[in-house]
Amino acid sequence: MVIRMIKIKNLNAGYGKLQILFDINAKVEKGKITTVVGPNGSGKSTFLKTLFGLTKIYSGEIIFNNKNIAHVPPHQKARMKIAYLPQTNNVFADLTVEENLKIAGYVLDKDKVKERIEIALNIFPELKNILKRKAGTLSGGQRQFLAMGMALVRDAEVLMLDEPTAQLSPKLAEVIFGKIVEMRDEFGLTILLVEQNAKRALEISDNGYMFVSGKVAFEGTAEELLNHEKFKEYSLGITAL
Amino acid sequence: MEILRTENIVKYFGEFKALDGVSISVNKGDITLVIGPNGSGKSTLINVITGFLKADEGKVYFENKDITNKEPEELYHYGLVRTFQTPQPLKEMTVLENLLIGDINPGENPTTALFYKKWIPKEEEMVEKAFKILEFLKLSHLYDRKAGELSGGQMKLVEIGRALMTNPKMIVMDEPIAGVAPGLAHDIFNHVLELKARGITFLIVEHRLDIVLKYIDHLYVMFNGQIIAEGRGEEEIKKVLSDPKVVEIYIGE
Amino acid sequence: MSFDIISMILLWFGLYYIVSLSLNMEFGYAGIPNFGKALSVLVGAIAVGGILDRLLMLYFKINGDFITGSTYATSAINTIIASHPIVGIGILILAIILASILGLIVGAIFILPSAKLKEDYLGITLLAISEAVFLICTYNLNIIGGYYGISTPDILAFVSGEYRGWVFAGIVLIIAFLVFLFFERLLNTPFGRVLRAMRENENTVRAFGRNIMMLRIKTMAIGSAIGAIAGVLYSLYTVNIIANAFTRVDWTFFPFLMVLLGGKGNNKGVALGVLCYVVIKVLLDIYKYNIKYALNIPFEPVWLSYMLFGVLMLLILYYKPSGLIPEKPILTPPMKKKIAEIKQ
Amino acid sequence: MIIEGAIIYSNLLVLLALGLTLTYITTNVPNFAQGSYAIVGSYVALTLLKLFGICPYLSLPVLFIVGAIVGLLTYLSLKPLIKRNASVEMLMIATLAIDLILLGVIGAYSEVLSQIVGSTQAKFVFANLDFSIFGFRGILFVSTLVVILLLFGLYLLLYKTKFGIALRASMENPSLAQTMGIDVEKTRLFSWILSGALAGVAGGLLPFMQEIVPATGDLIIISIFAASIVGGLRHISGALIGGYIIGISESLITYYLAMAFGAGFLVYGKVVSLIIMIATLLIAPYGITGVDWKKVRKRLFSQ
Repeated sequence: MVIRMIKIKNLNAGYGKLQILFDINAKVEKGKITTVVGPNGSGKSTFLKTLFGLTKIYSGEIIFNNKNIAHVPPHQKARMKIAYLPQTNNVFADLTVEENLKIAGYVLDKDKVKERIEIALNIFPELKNILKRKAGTLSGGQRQFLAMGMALVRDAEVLMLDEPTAQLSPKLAEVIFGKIVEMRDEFGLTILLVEQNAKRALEISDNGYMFVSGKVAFEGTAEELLNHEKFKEYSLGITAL
Repeated sequence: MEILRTENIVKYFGEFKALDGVSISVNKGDITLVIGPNGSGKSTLINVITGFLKADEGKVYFENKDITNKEPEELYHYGLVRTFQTPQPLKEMTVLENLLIGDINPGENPTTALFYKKWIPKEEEMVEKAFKILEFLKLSHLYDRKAGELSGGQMKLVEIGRALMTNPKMIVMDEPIAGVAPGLAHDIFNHVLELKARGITFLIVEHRLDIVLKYIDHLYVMFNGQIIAEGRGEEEIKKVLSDPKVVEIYIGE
Repeated sequence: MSFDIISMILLWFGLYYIVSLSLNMEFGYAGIPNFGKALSVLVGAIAVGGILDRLLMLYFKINGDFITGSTYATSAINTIIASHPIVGIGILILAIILASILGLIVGAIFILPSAKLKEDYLGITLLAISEAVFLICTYNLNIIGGYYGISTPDILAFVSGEYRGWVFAGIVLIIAFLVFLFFERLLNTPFGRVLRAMRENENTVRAFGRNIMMLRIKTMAIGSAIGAIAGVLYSLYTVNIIANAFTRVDWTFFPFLMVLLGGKGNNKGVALGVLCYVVIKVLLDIYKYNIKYALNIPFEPVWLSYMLFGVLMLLILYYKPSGLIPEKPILTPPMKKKIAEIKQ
Repeated sequence: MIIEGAIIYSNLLVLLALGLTLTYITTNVPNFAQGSYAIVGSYVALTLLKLFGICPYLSLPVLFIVGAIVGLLTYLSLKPLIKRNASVEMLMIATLAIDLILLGVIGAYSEVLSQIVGSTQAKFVFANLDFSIFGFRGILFVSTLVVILLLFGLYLLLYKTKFGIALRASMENPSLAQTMGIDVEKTRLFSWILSGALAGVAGGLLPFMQEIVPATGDLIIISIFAASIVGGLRHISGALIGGYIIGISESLITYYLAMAFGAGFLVYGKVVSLIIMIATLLIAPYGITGVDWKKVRKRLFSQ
C-alpha cells in the first residue's frame, strides 16, 4: 500500500499580489524522492517555500498526516518534522559548523541532538575536521554538506531541498546526489527535491513533476518524465503549455 | 548599429564573483534577451548597466559614451531607463501620478514651481502623453486608482508606462512578465513590439521563453557569471537553444 | 480671561501651524524624518537674538557685554517703536528675512552629512545635530544669551498692553495664512509630486533621473527657512529669548504629533491637528493649577501633559496612522482640466 | 583623574549602547527611549536610598529587574506596529513617544518622592556616597566589574547555551532560524528585556558620575547613539568598541579643549560625540565593525 505523505490540493499562492502558482495538485510519497523540475520562473522554488509557509497562500490545501497545514506558521512546521533547505543562506554564517548543527536540533532534547549530530557526521564525514570553523568561511560544497547535515540533525521525516547542487561543480553535484540517495535509503526519509539539473536529479528520483509557468505540465514516475516527448522543450521553457 | 556595449564586466559580492568578464553588445532597435539559470548573474548585469551596482572591473558604453559606474539618475539623462524585477510602484500615489514621474518637469524645482506659467505648458504636454500611454496600455480607466491597489500584472504595465514617458532610447527590463498571466504577458510584449517599431531598444532579462521567444532579435545565455552562448536572428537563436552546452545547464547532462 | 484664552489659542495656533506646515513638507511629503525640527525654530531665535540685537547695539553704539548691552539696545529701540510703529513693522520684516536666509543655509548644511543615509540613520543624525546646537546655545551665553536669556525688541511697543496679545496673534495668523498659501502653491505642483515619489520609493525616483540628495537639501532648506520664521515670531512675542525654551519636546515632538494627528501630507488636515493640540495645550497651561488641585495630583501638571501627549501619539500610530484627514492626490491644473474632460 | 572619569563614563556607555544595539539588531528599531530607561533606574536607586537607606551599589539587582520590566513594556507597546509592518520612521516616532511618557513619569515621580522625603529630589548625585580605594573612586571598580561581568555573562549566554546560539542565529537570519523551529519572537522579547535591564543598571551607576535630573536621559541618548553607530549598529561588539571610543574621546577631547580654551568648553562633550558620529557616517556608514577590512586592505595594498 502506498502511504501518501503530503498531498497538495488546488494550491494557489504567490508573493503579495504576484500570483506564481496556479491550481497545483501533487503528492509526495513516503520514503521516496520526488523531484520537481521546470524552467526558471516556473514556480518550483516558490512551491517549496509555499509548502513551508513562506509565501502567501490564496487558496488550496496542504494535507500532511491527514491535517491541513496550509496556514501553520513555519517555526511550527519545523516541529512537525518537516525540514526545508533554502537554496541560498541556508546556514548561519556567523556560527561555527558545530553550533550550526546544534541549532538545527533546537527542538530536540539534548541527548537526541548528540545522537543526531553523530548520524549526520557519519553521512557527511567531510564536516568532522571543520567543526570549529565559522560557516561563513566554508566553500560552496562544504556549506551544502553542512546544510544537509543540519537537515539530518533535525530528525525530520520530510526533507525539502531547493536546488542543492546550484553553483557546484559537476563532480560535487554528483556527491550531493549520492548523499541524497543515501539519506533516503539509510533513514527512509521522504525527500522533495527541486532541481535545475533536471536530468541527473530525475535519474535518482522515484517520482517527478514538471512545472511550467506555475502549473503542473506533466507528472509521473521519474522515468516517465525523462522519456516524455516534450521534456527538453519544457525544461528550456521554449514551449508554452 | 550598436547602442550599448559592455566590456569584461567583473563584479564581486564579497568573495563571490557574480560577473566574470561579461561582454555584450546591444544593437539599436533590437529586443535583446538575456537568459540563464538562477544565480547566473543576469540581474547583477543589468543592475551594473543601470548604475544600481558598481562594477569592480570593466566598462559600459552607451552610444559610444563611457557610462561605467555612473549614478542611475545620470543615466536617465542619456536616455536609458529601467523597470524593476519586483514592481516598485509609488504605492500611495495614483496611476496617473506614477506615470507623470516618468518625465521631468521644470516645476520640480521649488523656485520654478511657484511660477505656474513656467511649468504648466510642459505639464499639459505630460498629462496628454500620460493618458495616451494609459490608453495604449489599456489602463486609462484606472488612472485615479492608487498604484498599491493594482494587481501584479497591472503594476508591471504601469512601470512600462512610466518608462515610456520620456521617449527613452533604451529600456532595460528585469523580468517584465514574472508572475503575469499568459494573456497579459503577450499583451506586454505586443506593446514592446510596437515600441520597438518606434525605434526604442530593449534589453530584457526574462525566464519565460515560451512567451518571449517569438518577440526577440538577439539572445544571450549566462551561466556562472559568464556569457556562454549568443545568437542573433531566428536561426541562430534556435541553434543556441539546441546547443548541448545550453541544454546541459538547463537540464543537466 | 476667556478672551485671553482665545488670543492665546490663536497665537499658538499660528506659531505651531507654521512649524507644522514646514515639517509636513519635510516629513509628510518628502518622508524625511526630521527629528531635528527644533533646530530651525532655534535658528529664528538666533536671527533675532544673535544678529538683530547685535545690529541694534551697533546702531546705538552700545559697547559692553552682550546680555546687558542688548537690554539697553532693545529698550532704546522700543522707545523709537512706541512713537514710530513703522519701525516695529520694519524690524519684524527684517528679522523674518534674516531668519529665512539663515534658515535656508542652516537647513541645507544640516542635511548634508545625512542626505545619503537610510531613514533611521537620517533621523538619528538630525536629532543629534539639533540637540548639539541646542546645548551650545544654552551653555554659550554669547550666542543668544544662553540660559540667562536676552531681551528682544518689542515690535508692538506702540500698542497698549491689553491689546498686544490680540494684535500679535493677528500678525502671526496672517503670516501663518501666507505660509499656508505658499505651501499650497509650492506643493500642488510637480515639486510636491516628486517629493511624495521620493517618500514612496527612492530607487524609482533615481532611476528616473532625480538626484535624491539635491531634493533633500532643497526640501530641508525651505523647511528650515519657514521654521525659522516661527522662531522669529515666538522670540518677538515673548520679548525675551531663553535658549532652554527651544526644546526637542516642544518644537520637534509636538509638531510631529500635530502633523500625524491632522494627517501627514495634507496641509489642511495639519491645521486641524494643530488646532486640537493647541486648544488642549493652552487650556492645560491656563488651568493647570485648577486641574492640579481639583484632581489632587501631587506633581506639576506638565509631567501629566507629557504622559498624555505621549500616549496620544501612540494611539494615533495604532489606530489612525494617516491622521484625521488623510492626504489626497496632487492635482495640478492641467491634470484637473484633463480629468474634467474625461469625466464628461 | 580625567582618565578615571573617562573610563567610568565609557563603561556606562557600553552598557547603554549594548542595549540599543541588541534591540536594533533583533527588531530594527532605533530606540530613542534608551537614555530614559537609565534615568528610571537612577530614580529607583534614589528611592531605595532615601526610603530604606540601601546603598545604590546594593540595589543594582533591583534596578536590573525594574529596567527589564521597562524594556518589556516598551516592546509590548511597539509590537502592534511591528506586526503591521509599520515603517521605521513610525517606529522611531513611537519610541520618541515612549520616551516622552517616561520623562513624564520620571518627572512626576521625582516630585512625589520629594514630598515623601520632605526635600527636593529634582536633582541629585551619589558621588558623595562613594568609597575609594588607593585614591581611586569606587565607581571606577564597580562599573568596570559590571562591564566585565556583563561581557562574561553575555559570552557564556551567547556561546555556551542553546538559547544563546539560537539568539545569535536569529539575529543573523531570522527566517532561517524559523525553519529550525526557533521562535524568533522569544528572542526579540529577550533582547528588549535585557536592553532595559542593562540600562537600569547603568542608571544606578550614572549618579556617581554626574548630576541627574528627569531630562538627563534625553541628553545622554546622543552619546548612546554615537557609541552604537561608531561601533556599528549591526554587531554586538560594535557597542563595546563604540562605547569606549565615544566615552573616552568625549571626556578627553573636551578636557583638553577646556585646558586650552577655558572651562567653558566642558559643556561641549556632546558636540565631540556628534562630530565623531558624523565623521563615521561619512567614511564608514556601518561603523567600525561594519567595515569590510579585507577590501580596505586590498585597496591599500593595490595603491
